Amino acid sequence: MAYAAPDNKWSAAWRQATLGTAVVAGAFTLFVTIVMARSWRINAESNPTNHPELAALRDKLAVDSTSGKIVDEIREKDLLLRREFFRTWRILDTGAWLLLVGAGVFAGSAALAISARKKPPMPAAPPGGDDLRAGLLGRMGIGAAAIALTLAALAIPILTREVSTRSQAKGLWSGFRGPGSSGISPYTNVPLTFDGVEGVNIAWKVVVPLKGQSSPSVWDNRVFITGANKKTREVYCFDALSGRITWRKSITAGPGSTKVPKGVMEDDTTYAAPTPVIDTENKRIYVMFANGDVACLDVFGKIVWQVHLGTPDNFYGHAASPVLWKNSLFIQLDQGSADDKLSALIALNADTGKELWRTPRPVGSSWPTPIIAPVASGDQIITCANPFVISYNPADGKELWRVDCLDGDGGPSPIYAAGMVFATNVSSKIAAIRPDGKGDVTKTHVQWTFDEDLPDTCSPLSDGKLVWMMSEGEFSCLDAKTGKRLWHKDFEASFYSSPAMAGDRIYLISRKGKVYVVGTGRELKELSRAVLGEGCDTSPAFAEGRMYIRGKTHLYCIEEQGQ
Amino acid sequence: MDKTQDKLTRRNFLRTTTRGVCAAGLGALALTAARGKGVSMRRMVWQIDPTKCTACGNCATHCVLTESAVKCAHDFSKCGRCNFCFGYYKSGSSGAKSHAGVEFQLCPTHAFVRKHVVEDSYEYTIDIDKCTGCGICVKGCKEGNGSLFLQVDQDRCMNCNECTIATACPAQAFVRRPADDPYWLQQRPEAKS
Amino acid sequence: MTGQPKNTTKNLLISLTVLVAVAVAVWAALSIDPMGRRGAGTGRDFDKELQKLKKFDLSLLKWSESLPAMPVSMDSPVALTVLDDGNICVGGDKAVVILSVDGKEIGRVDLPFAPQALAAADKKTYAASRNIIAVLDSDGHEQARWAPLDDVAHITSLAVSDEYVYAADAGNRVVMRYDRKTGKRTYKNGLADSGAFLSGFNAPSPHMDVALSSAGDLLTVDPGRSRVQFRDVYGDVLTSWGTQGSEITKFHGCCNPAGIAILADGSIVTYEKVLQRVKVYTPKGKLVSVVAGPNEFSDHPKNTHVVPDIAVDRHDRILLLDPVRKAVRIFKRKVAPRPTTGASR
Amino acid sequence: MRFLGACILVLLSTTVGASGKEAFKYPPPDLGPDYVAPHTSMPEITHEIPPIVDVAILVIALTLASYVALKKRSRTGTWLLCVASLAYFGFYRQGCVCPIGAIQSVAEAIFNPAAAISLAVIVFFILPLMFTLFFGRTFCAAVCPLGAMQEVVLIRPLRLPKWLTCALGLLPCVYLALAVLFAATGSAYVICRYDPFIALFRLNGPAGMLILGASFLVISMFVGRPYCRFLCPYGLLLGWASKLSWKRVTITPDECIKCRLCENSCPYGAITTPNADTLPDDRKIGAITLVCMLVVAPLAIAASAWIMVRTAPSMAKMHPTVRLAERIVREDAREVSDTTDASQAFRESGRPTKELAAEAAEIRDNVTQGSGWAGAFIGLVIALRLISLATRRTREDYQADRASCVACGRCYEFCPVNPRNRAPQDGGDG
Repeated sequence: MAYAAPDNKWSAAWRQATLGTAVVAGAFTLFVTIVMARSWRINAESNPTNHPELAALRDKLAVDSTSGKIVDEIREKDLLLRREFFRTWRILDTGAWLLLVGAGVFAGSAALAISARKKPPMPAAPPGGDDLRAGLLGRMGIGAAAIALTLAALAIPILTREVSTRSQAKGLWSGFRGPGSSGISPYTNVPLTFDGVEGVNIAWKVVVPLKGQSSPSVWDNRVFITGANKKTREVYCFDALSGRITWRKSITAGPGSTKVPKGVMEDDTTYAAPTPVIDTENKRIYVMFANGDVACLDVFGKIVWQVHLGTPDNFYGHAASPVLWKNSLFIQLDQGSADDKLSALIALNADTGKELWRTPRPVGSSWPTPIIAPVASGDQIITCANPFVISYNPADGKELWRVDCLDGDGGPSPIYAAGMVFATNVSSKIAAIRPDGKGDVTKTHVQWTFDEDLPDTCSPLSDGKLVWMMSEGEFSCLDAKTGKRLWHKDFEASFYSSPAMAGDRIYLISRKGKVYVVGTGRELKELSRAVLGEGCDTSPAFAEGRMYIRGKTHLYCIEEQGQ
Repeated sequence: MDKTQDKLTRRNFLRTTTRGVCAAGLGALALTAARGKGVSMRRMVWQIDPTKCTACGNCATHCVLTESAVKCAHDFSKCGRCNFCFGYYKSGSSGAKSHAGVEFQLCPTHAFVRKHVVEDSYEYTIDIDKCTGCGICVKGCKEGNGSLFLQVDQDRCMNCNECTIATACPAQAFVRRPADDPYWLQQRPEAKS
Repeated sequence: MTGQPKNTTKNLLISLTVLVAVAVAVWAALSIDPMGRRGAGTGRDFDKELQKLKKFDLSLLKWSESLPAMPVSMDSPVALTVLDDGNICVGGDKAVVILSVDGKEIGRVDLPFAPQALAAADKKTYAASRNIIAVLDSDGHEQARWAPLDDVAHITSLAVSDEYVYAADAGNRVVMRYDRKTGKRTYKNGLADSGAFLSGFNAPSPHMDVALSSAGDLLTVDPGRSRVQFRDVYGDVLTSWGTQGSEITKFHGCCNPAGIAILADGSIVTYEKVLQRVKVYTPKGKLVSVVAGPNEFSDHPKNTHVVPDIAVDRHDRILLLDPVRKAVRIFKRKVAPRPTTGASR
Repeated sequence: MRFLGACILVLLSTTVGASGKEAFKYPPPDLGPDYVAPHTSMPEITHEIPPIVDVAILVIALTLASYVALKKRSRTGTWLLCVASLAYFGFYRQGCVCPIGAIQSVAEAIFNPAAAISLAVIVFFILPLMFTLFFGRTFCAAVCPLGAMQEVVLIRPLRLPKWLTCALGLLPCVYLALAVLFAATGSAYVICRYDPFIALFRLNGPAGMLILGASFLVISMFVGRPYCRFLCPYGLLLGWASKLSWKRVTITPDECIKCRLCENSCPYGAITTPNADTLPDDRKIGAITLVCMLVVAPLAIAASAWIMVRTAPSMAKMHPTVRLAERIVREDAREVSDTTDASQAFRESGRPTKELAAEAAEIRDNVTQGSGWAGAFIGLVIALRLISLATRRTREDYQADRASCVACGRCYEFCPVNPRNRAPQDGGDG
């Protein structure tokens, strides 16, 4: 045989030698590996490109640019970091070669040592097992592997699915009540207190030329708002930094535009109640006015298209804001009484303004803004009017379900939270509806109702666990699961502005311009009071560190003001 | 010796035929692969298209080498020799501080060196040994004349079949170029003078 | 056999090691981030810093852009001037376009070159491109062309006085002076030596501007040194001012101000690139007001390299040719200083 | 030469300039007559080896490997060549381009004629296959640096149960199908991305790849060639080619005396034992199984294709363009708040979103189509394996399995018939 017997003297010495070499080389390799791993860590930690300490020092210097001490600190830190960084670079460079040599010697000597020891194989038992069994085992193995692969393949779509961060997304405040029309701000760093009279935490306030009850919509450095009187309808773009009007554009969509809609309460609903909607993808904004004018403008104020939908017959004035979904702009144009059969939900092509579809609605005039509810089975448009909450498929306008639960004239828009639709109205009740039904689901899908201190104008607010609603000063908090009222408080003021949530605070703005901030807990906790300084009927808008509120005459930008 | 191997059995005949077919198939495969425009006898190497590069910094962190093969390069024919260089100073540093130290400098490793030439003109050079390819200076220079750009140092590049920086490049600026013309200058090299 | 159980434990141990190694390998393979999802993010600080610099004292903002911008139907408009009759002439795209005061396009003339600079006086418009200076009539038709400059030349600005046309040549970093009647170059002290009318400018990038004040002083910008210089008819510096710095009173970075224009009261409008700002200074160099801040310009990367041209019209409004929006933007002085009361109806 | 280079550069830059908008070269300032501007750094490629040399060395290595394994029948020779290949192709040439990775380059070049591929890569892909068609997997034995790496560190091989080797044996075909799919659609070169030893060859690399390499080394110490047997997609192709090979590894140079000494010598489980006396006389069960498997085959192919098509939308995400397009859609739908470097770069480029979406849609279509084919391929391989397991062939003596034998030559050392082993017993080490 080719193998030497282990008792051979020379061979024993050879084995000893190779084994010794292997041990030494192995220890050396291990040592180099440890040194390199350490250097690796130091190298990563001392990377001056993005070292947190250095960045912090630099930030300090930016505030206090004259401090020689900080400068010295930076220089010292920088020098240390760089020295470590480049030192470890070199160590890694040379270490790699040492490692190769060490590992090579180790592998070589170990292989020799092993081969010197190797005894010739001695097959023990006669070959067991037969081909049939082996084949069966093999087939079973393949079957198991196939099943495992199938499972893996089926799991891939789930694993690679991009999780939507919509709920916490820093979505832009691109329309009425911000992301998902929820009234919940993704930005939590807004001031707790401010004073519009004294100018505390007010970045700027500017006069909005024409009156309106539309709330601001915010896109980066632009704030859009509308204003109108009997004759003129205007869109304003404010520079968020300076507060000045970047452009204003007056809208006259068609020959019918000049007709003054009847019955509009100029000081209440105003001629400009619908909030503008921003389409960030195509860099456009959509606006609507009480006279039935709908327009699409680009961000520079150029009109892309405009249509006149006919003068709405609405005895307070049309107030529902347009809603954007994919390529469609929805307008809930409810008018007259239910018998007039004038009401409809209209979808316009957002690119051209051409009508995509129109679904007649069995209701009279209404004021709530519809919402898009991202229900698991697909998006739905939820509309509220007396007496129905109706859900439509946004793709074709087909009715999905309806609930008969509302009564009387009402302004609150529905909300969608934790898989439930909450709809309410002053003279009926608040209903929690499961949105997975078909047809009339009044009897089957209403989880709970509650009928005290219902809102007249303000839309409800919900974080999925609790539901808040603001009646005429009476603010109540319900459990979203059961509809049980947890607490309520009378603020002894009148409210039109819908409650808005930013982090763990709820902002409530009274019609007189008093601002109450309460906590979001299961117990009532009033956090602070602030003053806007003028009447306010609109809902606030939020941006990074900022809050925009439209008062009766001014637009306020509220931001923490550094000293 | 395996006797069956030499015998002209049916199986062996089949095998020989199939082998021939396979060899021919492989040849055809090779020809198909070679028919493309991209084929060349030259080796292809990786390079950055500076017109697409956004200086995101991934070059420094995503190379398979600890010290990235990507380094900053300076097209001197485009440099304005500014006093206040956007690639040298942090943009917040107010005014020209010829005495300013690291606290106002962009380059984290001091690879971007400034030398006074005449009155208000400075020469900026890159110490290749210190450059990590982070591209911060390139980003800064985009505000100015754009004379700084990132390039793959061909002597360092491993020329991997799949470049890991290329896969991580957000601007898809990594492309292959023939090895005998590996560098990409937006402007003509300084031929005159 | 006695070795059997020992061997089994050994095998078990080895199997375990292998399993652990397999687990580590799988983990390592998954930990590789080939798509750069994590990103290096080194450039983000830089961007953040630029954002910080965009803030300034808003009480300085005493101009408003209340009129709609006038769109220019050109791919890359670069030059702007106001004609004698108040119409606006815009150059670029191998053409000039004439806009009426209210922004209607009333004329368009194609030219054999793409105008980079325009100036107008006495029903004549002077257009320059690279090393060409051409004389156009009031409709924009080419009447004459002066002897071209060398290849290095890059004219970035023109100014017209009664006698002369001044051209800022950023390529050679000089200012040329031409006799309006003959189109001949004239030199300092009347000497026809080889030099230019003015030299010694520091222009790291192709931005240089000249303008003429109503008093007849020649204004030049030395962008590399961030200086605005007043010169007498002989080209000698009377006064100069300007410092580098990111503060609102200073000129940020290199090669700024990139453009100037003069208001009726003699104060000077400056345009800065990169950190885009339009500001008004007194002739002595004190900041009076801000016309537009960095936020009012698009973040488009093109903006840092294509520099808008600015001009002042007969109503003392500031016109700004925005190459990204492809429009002439109009800035008017606010009546009252505070923005809080400014836009009141 | 330098002049020529300059000319090319000038030509190139002018064409590049012409494509852009009137590139104007702004002259640098006058810095005095003595000033000499430094040159833009353009380090030359030092130690470059012409591709032709690489190809030549590959041919020599393959020839030598075949000679040593088949003619000389020397384990030591194979081992030495193995170390030499590891040193040259592995550590010196840093394992790139290897024939395994070349699969992807060739696949991309076939499906996308615009893809850059050098002729050397095609040769690297073809040559080992050709050699295998004639001499068996001698490339694996001593030329492939990955194989060599595993060969060298193998200390104490574990015997893997049949069901496990069969199950794991499916991985290469999945890997191959995916690698070709991703390469052909221009999505990614996964083989290179997860190459276990490349970081070790480079003596450098990201932590993840180094750890991957180290753990593979540990596995290779106890499991014979884990990468070659259970992952290598090229090995699969070579296995097939080897089945047709003209010459093959035979354990014994002469008649097998069935001494059973070689039985346990193969760490790769490639030795098939004689089965004549273990086969039952009743062939009915075997026949039924075979029929069953023949029925299952088309079902397996269809099911596998269907599953892969189902996963295609996720597979398409491997392509950066698809990823970017999806990201842009999500950002525009405000489903995510922040931007990525890629989406920012895209928006700065000013390219219309629609164009990107169209491009992504095309890639997605390609991936879907390709997934179907890849799935069918995987199904086919599974079916063939099942069928071959159900067929039986009478084996008279100890043989090396054509497909799985990597010609390492370990078994030669145990065969008493091998003339080398007939040397006197005190002849020293083996």
